[in-house]
Amino acid sequence: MEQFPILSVITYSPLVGAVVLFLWGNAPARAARWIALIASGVSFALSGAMLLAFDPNQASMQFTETFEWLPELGIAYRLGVDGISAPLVGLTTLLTLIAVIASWDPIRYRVREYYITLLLLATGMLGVFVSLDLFLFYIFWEIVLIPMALIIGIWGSANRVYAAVKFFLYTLAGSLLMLVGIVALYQEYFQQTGIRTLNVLELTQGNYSPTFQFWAFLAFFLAFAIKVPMWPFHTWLPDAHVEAPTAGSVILAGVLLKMGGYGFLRFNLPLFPEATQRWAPAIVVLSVIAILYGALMALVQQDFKKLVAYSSVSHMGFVTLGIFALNQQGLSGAMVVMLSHGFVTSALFLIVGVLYERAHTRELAAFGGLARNMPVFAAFFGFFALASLGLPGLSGFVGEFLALLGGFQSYRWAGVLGTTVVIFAAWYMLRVYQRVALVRAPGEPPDPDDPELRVSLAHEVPPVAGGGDVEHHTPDPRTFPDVTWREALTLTPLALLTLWVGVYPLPVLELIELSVRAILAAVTGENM
Amino acid sequence: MPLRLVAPEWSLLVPPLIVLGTIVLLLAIDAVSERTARRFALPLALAGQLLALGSLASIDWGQGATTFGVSYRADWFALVVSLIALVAGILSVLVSAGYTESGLEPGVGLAEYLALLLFSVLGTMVVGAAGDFLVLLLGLEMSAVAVYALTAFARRRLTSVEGALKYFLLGAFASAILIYGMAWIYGLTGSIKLSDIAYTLRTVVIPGQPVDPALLLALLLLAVGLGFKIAAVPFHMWTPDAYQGAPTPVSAYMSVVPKVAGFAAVARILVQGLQPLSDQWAGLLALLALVTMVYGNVVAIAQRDLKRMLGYSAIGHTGYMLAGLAAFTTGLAGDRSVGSVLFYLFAYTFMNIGAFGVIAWLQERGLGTTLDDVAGLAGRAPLAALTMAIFMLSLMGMPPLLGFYAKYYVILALIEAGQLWLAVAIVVMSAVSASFYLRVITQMYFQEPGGTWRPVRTPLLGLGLAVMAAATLALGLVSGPILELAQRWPAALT
Amino acid sequence: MERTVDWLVVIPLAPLLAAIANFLFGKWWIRDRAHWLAVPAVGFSFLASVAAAWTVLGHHQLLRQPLYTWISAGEFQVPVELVIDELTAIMLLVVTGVSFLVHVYSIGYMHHDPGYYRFFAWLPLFVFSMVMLVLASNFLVLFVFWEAVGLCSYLLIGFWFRRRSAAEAAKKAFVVNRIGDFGFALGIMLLFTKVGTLEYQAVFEAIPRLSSGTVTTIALLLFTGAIGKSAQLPLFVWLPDAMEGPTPVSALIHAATMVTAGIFMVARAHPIFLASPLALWIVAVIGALTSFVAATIATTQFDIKRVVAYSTVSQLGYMALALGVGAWIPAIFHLFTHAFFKALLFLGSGAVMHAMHDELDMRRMGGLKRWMPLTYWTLVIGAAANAGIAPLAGFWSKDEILVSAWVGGAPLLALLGLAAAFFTALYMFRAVFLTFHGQPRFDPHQLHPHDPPATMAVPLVVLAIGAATTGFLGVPPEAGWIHHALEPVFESAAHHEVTLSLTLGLAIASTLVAFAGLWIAYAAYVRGTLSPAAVAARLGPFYRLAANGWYFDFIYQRYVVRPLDAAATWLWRSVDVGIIDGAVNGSARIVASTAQLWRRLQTGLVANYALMIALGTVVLVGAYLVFGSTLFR
Amino acid sequence: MSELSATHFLLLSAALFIIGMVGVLTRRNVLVIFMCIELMLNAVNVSLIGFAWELHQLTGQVFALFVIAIAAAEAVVGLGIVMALTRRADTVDIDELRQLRE
Repeated sequence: MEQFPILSVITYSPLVGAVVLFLWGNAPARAARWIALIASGVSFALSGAMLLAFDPNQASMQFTETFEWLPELGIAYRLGVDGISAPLVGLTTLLTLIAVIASWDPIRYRVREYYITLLLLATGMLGVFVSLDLFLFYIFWEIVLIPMALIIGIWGSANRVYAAVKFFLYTLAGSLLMLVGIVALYQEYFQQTGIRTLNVLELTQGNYSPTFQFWAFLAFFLAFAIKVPMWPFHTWLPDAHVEAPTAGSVILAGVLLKMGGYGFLRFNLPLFPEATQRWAPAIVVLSVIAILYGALMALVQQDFKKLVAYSSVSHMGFVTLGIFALNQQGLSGAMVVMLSHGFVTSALFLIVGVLYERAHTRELAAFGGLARNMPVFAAFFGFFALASLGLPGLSGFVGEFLALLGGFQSYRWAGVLGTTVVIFAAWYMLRVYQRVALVRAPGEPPDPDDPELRVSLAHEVPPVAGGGDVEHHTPDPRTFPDVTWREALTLTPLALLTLWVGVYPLPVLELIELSVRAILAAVTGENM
Repeated sequence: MPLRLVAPEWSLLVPPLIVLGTIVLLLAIDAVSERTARRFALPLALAGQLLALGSLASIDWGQGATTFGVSYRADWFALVVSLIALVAGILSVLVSAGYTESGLEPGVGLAEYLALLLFSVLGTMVVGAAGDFLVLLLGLEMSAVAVYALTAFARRRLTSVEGALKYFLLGAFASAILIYGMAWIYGLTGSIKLSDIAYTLRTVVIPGQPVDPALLLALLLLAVGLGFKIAAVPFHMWTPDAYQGAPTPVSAYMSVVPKVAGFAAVARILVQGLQPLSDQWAGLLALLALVTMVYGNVVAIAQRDLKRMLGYSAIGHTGYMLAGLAAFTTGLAGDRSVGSVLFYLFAYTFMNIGAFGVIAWLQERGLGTTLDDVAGLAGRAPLAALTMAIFMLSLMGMPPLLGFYAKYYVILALIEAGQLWLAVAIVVMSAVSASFYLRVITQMYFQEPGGTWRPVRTPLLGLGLAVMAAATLALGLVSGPILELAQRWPAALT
Repeated sequence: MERTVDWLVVIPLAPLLAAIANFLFGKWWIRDRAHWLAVPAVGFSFLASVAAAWTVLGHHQLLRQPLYTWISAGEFQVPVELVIDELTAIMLLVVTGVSFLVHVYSIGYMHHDPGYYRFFAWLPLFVFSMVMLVLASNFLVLFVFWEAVGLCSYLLIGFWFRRRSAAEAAKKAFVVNRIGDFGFALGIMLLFTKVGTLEYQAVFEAIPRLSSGTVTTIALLLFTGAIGKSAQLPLFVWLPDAMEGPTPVSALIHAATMVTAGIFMVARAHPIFLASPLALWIVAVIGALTSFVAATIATTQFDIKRVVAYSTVSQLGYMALALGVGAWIPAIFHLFTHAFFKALLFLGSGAVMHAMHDELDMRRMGGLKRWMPLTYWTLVIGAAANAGIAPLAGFWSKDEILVSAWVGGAPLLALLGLAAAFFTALYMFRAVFLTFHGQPRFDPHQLHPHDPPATMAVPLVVLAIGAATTGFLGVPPEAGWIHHALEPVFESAAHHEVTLSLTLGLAIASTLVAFAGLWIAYAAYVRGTLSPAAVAARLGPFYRLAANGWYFDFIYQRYVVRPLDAAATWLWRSVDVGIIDGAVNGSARIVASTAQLWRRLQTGLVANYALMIALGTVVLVGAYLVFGSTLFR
Repeated sequence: MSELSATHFLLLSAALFIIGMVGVLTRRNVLVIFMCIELMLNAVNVSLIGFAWELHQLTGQVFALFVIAIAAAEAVVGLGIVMALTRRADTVDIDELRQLRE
């Protein structure tokens, strides 16, 4: 029976929007915004329907579509989702929609081109998550680079070109080796079975020699590690985030980083089980380093966006830690962290965007005491800050605890070291919250009945260069208006999801459970 | 005894004859009157080539029939080469449209220009169909000599002449070496017919046994001569100068068609004629491929003149294609080496002529050819910028553009041949190349426009660019049949 | 026996709903009507708790209400389930009861504050978290609300967020607590890895199967959490700063919620601790030291709230000591009584502040007795109870702790506790005398102190009664009502035979000590026969040590916080930007420079080009000669 | 005094070829360089004919004829270019032509 190709429709409806905008040469800005909204909205609605229709009680791929494409090379157009990719598809469509709304006012320059790029990006990301053919996957994987680089490079801030080029070249260099890996895998499988195919599900059936696995794993790993990004491949991230426009950061943090984690889950683990076992300890070490390192970096950043960027390095460390703990808790945890990071960090970037819209700077030193004149903003910010520092009852905790528990079970030291981050996370997050939302605006006299002297705790490290002189040429934070309804509109769904996943994560966990178990079975060899 | 004249199989010769006819017509109307020539030459050239293209269908290439003895072969290989040559010819004519309307000085016939261009196309087709050294050499020279002249076509610009002169001198020098190599092969095998050479060599060369040094010397001389034609390092030196010096449409043309001729010659000579020596030359090609792709891509980074940059990038691509040839293993059905190269040439035709085409388009509008001239193009002419971006990304090998498929098939060929290291080299070099292709995009999209801008209408050029952009975008997705066609080469060459 | 009921949920639900409502609609709609939601809600959950306690206490009953499964990942299952046993019941009474009074008190105290609605959003949230904490049926849910309590403390301590000091204090409280939670979390992970479940019952049954080393590790890790939450040495530093919050908050944190959580958790997990003597011993030592150190510090403070705060630390030390010597019931008993008199003390000093327009320094008070008699008397009762003057509440519970410490094999710690008792009496009455006796050290005409309004006065009185009487719940020692009530929970706990003589002996000793402290305070601050300054001078370094809180904050700041910041900055500037990113950009730069180098080959001279061709040929020939005719094959 | 053999032809042609090559590498006058190239081509012809003589075939000699024809064609185009050069910048010194470089 021929079923409705829902995945294709989800994936290409943004593309359709982009094409329409492209053909409509002189579309006015409003029209462009609305078309983008509709396109992403359709994609979002359908993905919601897909998630509802998804049957969590079967581990196999669902909503699959297959067309022969280059049969002579074993290349076919294969789509499908399982418990790993389905939630990520949902996340992608949601964040795309939010990005469209978030760009509504801030983007005033080349609006039409902007939305074309954004929609192309959406199609690329969705394609990455739904394609089950390595060739197709690689195509989408690379497609994502171009619009992202454009968004950073055209609509970014001061140092955007450097950031865009760095992002593009770094991630491209990472993924090119994967191409060799893919072809090598194809050839290896062909020599074993005489079948030419790039079908992931088929390729997982083959058993490859340890040496081959070792190298192929590395080829794939590099691409994904740079995307995640794992320490020490992370340095493109702060630059990219700082320069990207708000929506760009949202997509970058919310979805692009997940492509790395997804890659590990979908390819490295099932394809190269032995190699995974061999590499896991090393990768766990890197993950733990990333967790702590990211937190320490975030501790001393003066640029709000850089801080959030480093914090997401730390959070993605949980993902890799969970994945390569190679146990149920770890993998489930990694998945939940990916989702939660998608909600929380994206929201934090929106928060920064709200400030940037008003102050046109991201220097922390320029802000202070916002909670008085922007109470709603402060509430949202506080909420997401707490979520980001892993407060129980919010999505962050569920994932991080599971990931850490997984890590702890496999590698005690990793669990112990990783857990220390709860202290640092609280420290940097509350510190930045205090700097931005609490106390007083820079230059404002202290509260008359503030018993400064009674504070036994000596004050913060004074802001490093650049921080100090910002106040002069930036508007007084006391004059900022509170969040507009549109900004609130972008933040509220994320807040609700964060709360939901934190309080009642069961549906999500059930959604991913079987697929995760299947992957584990593939890695550890025992059947489920 | 009486002399019996054997008529050749004219039917096999239809496509080249049509091209030849077009050339004759062009020269004729030019002789008749300058004005009519100016009016009709361009349509005529296009029509002629299109006709030739269509006539390709009239021949059953499957049976690999030959005529003039075995000197002219109508096999799959010939088909693909003629196909690429004609397509490249048509696109080049389109690209030349603007230039021939404005750029040519009075007194220099447009007809001559097109005639020369078609001559070189004809030569390339002949190389593709050559069955012995003689025909092959004639074809090669035909395609080369015409381009020497074309390079110098902007006579008033010294750089044009300089480029032409360098190209010509070194070209002649290289041909001498090439012919010397041919002479030795002839002497050692007693034949200039590729098939006979292969046959004789099979008896001479025993795998594992040391080969007659004279044979090796001959092989080397051939390699040098051909290496020059395809601009392989270290025989590439003419390339950047010629590309930069020549009129842009000519650069566009010469960046592709002579290369096609060169690779066709390499395939005919090495793969078909010297196949028994494959153990000797495959490694050699691998070495050349490595050096070539590294040098071309690295040095391109240091360029600010787009035409020169594309010149070096062309060297880089030669490296990729050589790698594809180096993947030659058995010459049996599974062997993708030559097929991948043919497909690469096909893809390369669109993206490279396209890239030069955009530069020509810019020159029409009074801009120069440096990176600064494309600055802010996206704001000024979004479509042009988009087209250029497409070509750049395709040259970079970004999916889903044509260039990616080409690269993919080469890598596939290499890995199937077990030459992983070359595949790795290719992807590493792609990463390097990305940096300079990306710089063009950065200039176009991330910078503000500068320089003077003279809006003019160039319909044909625009059409050509549109076609090439569309092809670069879409052909990859349906690359199956083309690849399949290119993949029939073993039937022809072994 | 065990009963599943479906009404337990209202106990936490009521305050939660009130909190949500006030948070969402407080600013625009509810505003200063906020208490109409919060106070009844908490009162309601207090009544519900009474009902629950009624059914549980003395009936050997266990009420249970499963709610839903929270986390499920493989064999890791975490249901959310409300369970009430005797311990929980007692805790519920304390928490909701005292909280209710604090709520009522706050109506008057927080009146006119711009953040009124916010206050009445966070306060019930605090109650909710604490209630859930005690109702939890497994360690993870406990941990969740353990942290939630920390969050509420953050929100309330930093209530006046416009003050830097308040913001700092709030952050400090949260982060320091997090240090403890770090250990707690690890303990939970280890527990799960070893036992495979986190449900209290299952865990306790599994404990005997574990190696003593493991049990000790688990116990200590859990206790780390308690150290943070219950402000034990060395993590007590956040509690004094918590004074930055509004006074009712201090009362709530110190008496009813928050700090008691640690004690409760250890009592809850007593089977684990019982299985590890070493852990118990450490708990006891830390407890005793805390009680002593904090008491000495309190003696040197002039900020009235800080005195009380340090006294809390010290009292918590007593409880920890009790836990350490396995005297579970006395610990809970002291927690119970302490809740009353400590809340009383805070609300009382709150009233003083109220009257003195937020003056906190006792050196600028004095003679208040004549203007605010009610506050004075209630406070005296509270102080006496805290100082352990018979027959007030504090006396019974503290005395019982000392006894059990003595017989529990730690007479030295008992003596340390005794010393602490002396200081307790000293600082308590020092505070009382400085505040209420002698001549006013301020201008009575400027500010006219007066007793607080009814909403504040009533809670004072009620608490005073409680502080005076609750002690009798534990009479006779070892056999009082509370002992019988809690018996079933701590069946497994060891019982020491206590001779009457010992009890009496220690009782007399502690009373004497207390009176000694009282007398010195009297001599110093009322009669003036003994000058504190002189004493301070005589004690020299010891005095400075105490006055500076034994330099804990100083050490943390100098040797932990600053170095960490410096290290991070260094890591960022030199490693991240310098090395890692430097490598990335450096590789790019290398390629570029190579390009610049190689382009030179292109001289533009035909001769060189031809030469290159020739050389190329030669090189190839050479390659063949060297590598043989088949290179790369 | 030995019989005339292919070897002699080959040695002669090799010598000529090398001479021509060296000429191309060393001389700076465009025309001279061009002549040297012609010399190389003719050297090739010598060996072609030598081989043909050895193999008792016509092929080589025919080939030589064609090479001569090609050389002629090249000469035409080449001299055309040289003329254009002299008209544009009156020099035939190749080393002065280095606008295009690097």
